[in-house]
Amino acid sequence: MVGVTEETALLRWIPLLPLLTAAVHGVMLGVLRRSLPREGVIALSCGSVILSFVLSLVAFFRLLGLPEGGALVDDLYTWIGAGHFAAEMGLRVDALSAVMILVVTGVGSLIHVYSIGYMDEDHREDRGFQRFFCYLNLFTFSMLMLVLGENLVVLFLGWEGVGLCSYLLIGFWYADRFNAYCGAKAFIVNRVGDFGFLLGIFLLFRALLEAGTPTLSFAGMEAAFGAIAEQTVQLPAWIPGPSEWRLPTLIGLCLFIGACGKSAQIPLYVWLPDAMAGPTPVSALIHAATMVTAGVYMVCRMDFLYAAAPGASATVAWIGGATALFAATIAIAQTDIKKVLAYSTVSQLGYMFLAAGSGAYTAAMFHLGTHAFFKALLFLGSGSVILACHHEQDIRKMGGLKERIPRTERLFWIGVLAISGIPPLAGFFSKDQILAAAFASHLPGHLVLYGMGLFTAALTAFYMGRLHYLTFHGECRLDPAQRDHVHERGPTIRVALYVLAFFSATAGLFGFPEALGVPLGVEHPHSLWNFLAPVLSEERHHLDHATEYGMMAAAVGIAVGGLLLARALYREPSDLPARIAERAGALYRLIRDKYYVDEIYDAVIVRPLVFVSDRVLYRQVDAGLIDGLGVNGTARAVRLAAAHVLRHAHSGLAQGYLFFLVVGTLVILGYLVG
Amino acid sequence: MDLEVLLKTLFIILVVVGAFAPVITWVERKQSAVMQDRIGANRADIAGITVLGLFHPLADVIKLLSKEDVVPEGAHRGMHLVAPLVAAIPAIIAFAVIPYGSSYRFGEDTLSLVVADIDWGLLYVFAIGSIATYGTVMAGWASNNNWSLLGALRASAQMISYEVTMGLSVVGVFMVFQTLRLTDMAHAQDTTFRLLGFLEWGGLVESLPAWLDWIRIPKWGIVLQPLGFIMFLTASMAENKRPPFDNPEAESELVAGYFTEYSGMRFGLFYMSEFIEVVVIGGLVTAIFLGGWAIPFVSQEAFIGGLGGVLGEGFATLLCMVAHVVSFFAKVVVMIYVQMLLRWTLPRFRYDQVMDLCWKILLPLSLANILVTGLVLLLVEGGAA
Amino acid sequence: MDLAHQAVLLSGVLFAIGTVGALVRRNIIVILMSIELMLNAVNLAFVAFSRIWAHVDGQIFVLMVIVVAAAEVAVGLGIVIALFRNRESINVEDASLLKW
Amino acid sequence: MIQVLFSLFALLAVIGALAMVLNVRNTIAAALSLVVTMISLGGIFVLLEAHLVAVIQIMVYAGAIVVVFLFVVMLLNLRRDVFGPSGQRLTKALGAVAGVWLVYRLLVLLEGRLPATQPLPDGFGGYRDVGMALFTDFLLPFEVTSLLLLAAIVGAIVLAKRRLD
Repeated sequence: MVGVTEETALLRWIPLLPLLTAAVHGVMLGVLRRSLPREGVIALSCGSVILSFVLSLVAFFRLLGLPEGGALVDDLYTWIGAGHFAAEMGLRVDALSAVMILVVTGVGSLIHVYSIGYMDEDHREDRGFQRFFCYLNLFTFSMLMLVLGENLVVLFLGWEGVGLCSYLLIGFWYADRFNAYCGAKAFIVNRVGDFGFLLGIFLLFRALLEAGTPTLSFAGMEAAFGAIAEQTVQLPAWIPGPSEWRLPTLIGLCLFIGACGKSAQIPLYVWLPDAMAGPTPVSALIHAATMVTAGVYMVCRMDFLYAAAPGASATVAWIGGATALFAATIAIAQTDIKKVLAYSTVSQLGYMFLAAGSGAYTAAMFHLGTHAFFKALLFLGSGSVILACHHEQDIRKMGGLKERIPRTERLFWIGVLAISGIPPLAGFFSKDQILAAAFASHLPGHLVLYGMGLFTAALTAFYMGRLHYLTFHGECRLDPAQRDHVHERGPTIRVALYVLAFFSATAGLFGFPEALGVPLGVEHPHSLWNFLAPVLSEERHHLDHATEYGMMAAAVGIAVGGLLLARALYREPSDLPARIAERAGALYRLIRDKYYVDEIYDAVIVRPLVFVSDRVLYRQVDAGLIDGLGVNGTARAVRLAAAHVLRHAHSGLAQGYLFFLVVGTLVILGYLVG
Repeated sequence: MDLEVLLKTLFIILVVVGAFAPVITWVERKQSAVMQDRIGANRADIAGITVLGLFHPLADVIKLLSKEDVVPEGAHRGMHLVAPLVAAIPAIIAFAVIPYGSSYRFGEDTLSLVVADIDWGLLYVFAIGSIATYGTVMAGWASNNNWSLLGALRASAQMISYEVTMGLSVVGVFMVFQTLRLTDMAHAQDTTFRLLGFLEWGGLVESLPAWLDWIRIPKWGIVLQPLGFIMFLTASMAENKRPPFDNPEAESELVAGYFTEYSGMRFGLFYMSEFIEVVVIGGLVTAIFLGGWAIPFVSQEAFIGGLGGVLGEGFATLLCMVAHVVSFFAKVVVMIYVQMLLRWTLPRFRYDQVMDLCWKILLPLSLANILVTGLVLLLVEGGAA
Repeated sequence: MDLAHQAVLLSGVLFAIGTVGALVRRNIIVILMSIELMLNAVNLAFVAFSRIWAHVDGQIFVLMVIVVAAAEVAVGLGIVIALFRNRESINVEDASLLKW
Repeated sequence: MIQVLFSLFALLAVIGALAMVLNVRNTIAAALSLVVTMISLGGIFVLLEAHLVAVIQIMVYAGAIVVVFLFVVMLLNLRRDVFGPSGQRLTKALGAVAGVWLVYRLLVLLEGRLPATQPLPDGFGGYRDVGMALFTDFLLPFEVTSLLLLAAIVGAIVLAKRRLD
């Protein structure tokens, strides 16, 4: 992150606008207890987000204007200052965060627009419409803080903010207890991750402090990191595992725990599928496009650290790869349209971490961007399907919607192709580069990783195909009552879909690979690379074009294969899938029930925890010790004292009090006079 | 020096207590007679000579002196005896600061016709006036009598209330004349100003034609503070508990109010103190609003300068002094007459009306008056004032 | 011993008298009056010191004290009237009940 | 001359105060003896060159505050102050002791510790001088006290009003 920086007050407005609108809504709802008219809400919220998108564009172009590796900065004030520690409330836009804010505000504003149509029913119910947009704006603000923060603390602020908003939005329809429960689950699981994240920050700061450069700003850290890159730390004995650790590795791992929480990686992915309880736009924005990619962003942001910590990088890559495969397998057998998408999100995130772990940060960011587009497209498409079927989400009950909602079907299909990696759609390029990176990286067992990635690609194509065919083809399995009311929804919904579809189709061109570009006579076609390269400390793998062609061919072939298989199985209604499931038996049940992970967690972690905190912490410590002895005990003691001693002083005779007053005065006077 | 003060004091007491008060009692009767179409006081005669009943005051004095001085049963004797003095004395000593003439140079030493020329003279008057309350209160309480008590209650409440408005109503005058010293006020009023000067100040005309300069009016308080004048007169009359503000001694309700139980010379003292206060009010109003001793259009310098050439400095000054004293007391007489007029014209207010007048009308008005005066002073910056 | 110093002593004496009055009398009105006396003593002290230092601030404080005294009397006597209305008495010991 | 006047006023003040405290028969008389104290204090203020304060003292204390006291006593028609000093011997004795001791300490404290009196600037203590200070350096306290007065007025009305409706 070397290079010229330009001071500008422009940046502060990008996050501020959504915050302000959120505040307005908050005041209206919380204080005045009355809601704006629907149009007002729309104007405020969508307006603010779109405006900050425009501002982001401005910032982006101003950044292009700067020489390579430049950055726009906006220091507002010192947020926290304590001793050596000082956290500036500062914003910074360099290439990396520029990409992020464009994605966040761009997709964000699209989804805001979409929500107008989607949340239409809610605006008459307890001011839900405004409440929804309030949360949504708050989320946009937090996310922007996350990506704009010029130091880890501001990033953490946004990190927590998005967690909160995701909690609020998952449980948006809190009337249904299950939704509230899902929100709580997401929140708690994230807390686990955040704990690790905090530990990482603390470790890092401590090390830097001892190195004499107490700072948490990314620029400063990168500059000062060399000093501590080779240090080792001694863990206390009671912690299992080796006690001697390389500092960067340890920090990297801690931070990665946080990333696991946010970005739903093994072992902390369990909240994301349940997060589908929230409204579909939320799933699209928070749980596909932006928030869950925060972990990836963070890893790329701390690239200097991970570059210095091969152990950590390897872990990242392996966990990413494992997650990708694992989630993909689960996705095969899901029947809830949003659940399928959720698991596919998890697995795509796995891809990103695989890339980041194998040092291909550009590829990770690239896939992050493309994924944002097509996954948002898919979610919004599914949302439009769900609306059309009156909140029916079970794909077994759908089918044959092609005739009834053709536009949605077509757009959805684009999304499917894109995610399956069919050229020339976006997914192909990004996924291909990830695979290439995995293939070419020097990680232990990188070929295995490559294989996993490839296989995952096949699975992806398959379950996406399955999803599409089950939903839109075959004859309709909706009950006759609903069947006739299935129809497309309003323009606001469609607009968002069109735009997203366009980008899902074309976004790949930003990362046009050398191997294809050079023959076409384009020098350095990979524009994203050119853009990010000065920011990211990434060494480029060099594969000869032949291998690249081969890999591309393999990827495309396997994707097509997956789609064809899905087509064969699910296009026309047949009992084939059922029989296969029959045959697979235990395995099928295993993946259908998501490897019983939730149940295992429940048994191993949740129940003991609940037991301890209820029986011991609550009933004994809190109720018994603190409340009983501490609070009530004190009160009782005071009461006794008052009843038997102070009562006599409290005679009610004004002159008695006056007397004490005078005596006191005399005592003081006597003391003064001596 | 001390002798001078003594002489001045004597002069005042003689004029006010010896001359004015008795005459006023006569005037009051006569005027009521005139206004009620009666012949009025004309019986008292010495060897058949009744000079318009001018002997009646004398008769009154003799009667009051010769009457028995009763202290009723169960009364608080000491207080009952002291009360009339407490009522009467402040009324007299209030005159100490009122200038009945300018200060004149006779050769080396100067003679200024005021007993005590103190810087905060007006405040002194108010302080004294506030003490006057006690006379009535003591009287009402001491004479063990419910009418007296009620009278005292009313009197105390009424006097406290009007104290406030009285003070506020003259603040405007302070602001205009920039002083609390009554002699300075009188001096400040010893000039005139061009009636149409405001045109010039307002920039309506470049400069007035010379002949218009002759249209001048004396720069008196009543001209600069008309509202203040009205309010001050009203408040001070209410302070004096005379009709139409005589609720504390409302005959129809409380027999004679706080001095029901008084007789003889003590009653006379109350009676006197009222009339003395009438004179005091006249003097105050004159000093504050009517230019004091000033003779309209003829300032002291003009007077002495004009006659000095002919009659010689000293004699001219003497003449001027006499003229000033005369003009002062003439104005006082006018003010007394005005009070009499009101006293016999207006019916008695109801008690609540009295209070409303004080708190709901006079107080806001006086505050507004202060505000407006301040604004004007800011605008003009002493131009017209 | 010059005037101002005597005045300070006098203020001490008056203050003490006021204190004793407020302590020993039971008539609420008299107690209030004693408090007024104490305030007056304080005023005297202020004036005396303002004389000693030849500085006018003390007199400003006196004015403030007078305002406070006026307010205190207004409220205090209001309370007295309310009390008398309820208790038919102005004996401070009849007001020793801590709740109504 | 001034010394004589001062002694006279001081004597009057002390006598008035004592009379006020010791008069257990007649509240009105007590109030009136308080007035004596007030007025003589006013006189002392004049001797101490605090003219404005002196006048205000007399106008407000003697002219308003004590009158209000009298007003209330008469309103409640307390003919006789039926009860003497506090029945609690202890309080009484201690109070007296405290008072005496307080005076004693003060005398000890002040004895010869007071700084010498400064020479006066002319116009000291006049309404111009005090007013200038009051409306420039002390403007904020002045405004605040006005608020205090307002609050007191409202409070008094609320307390004394029979029914609030």
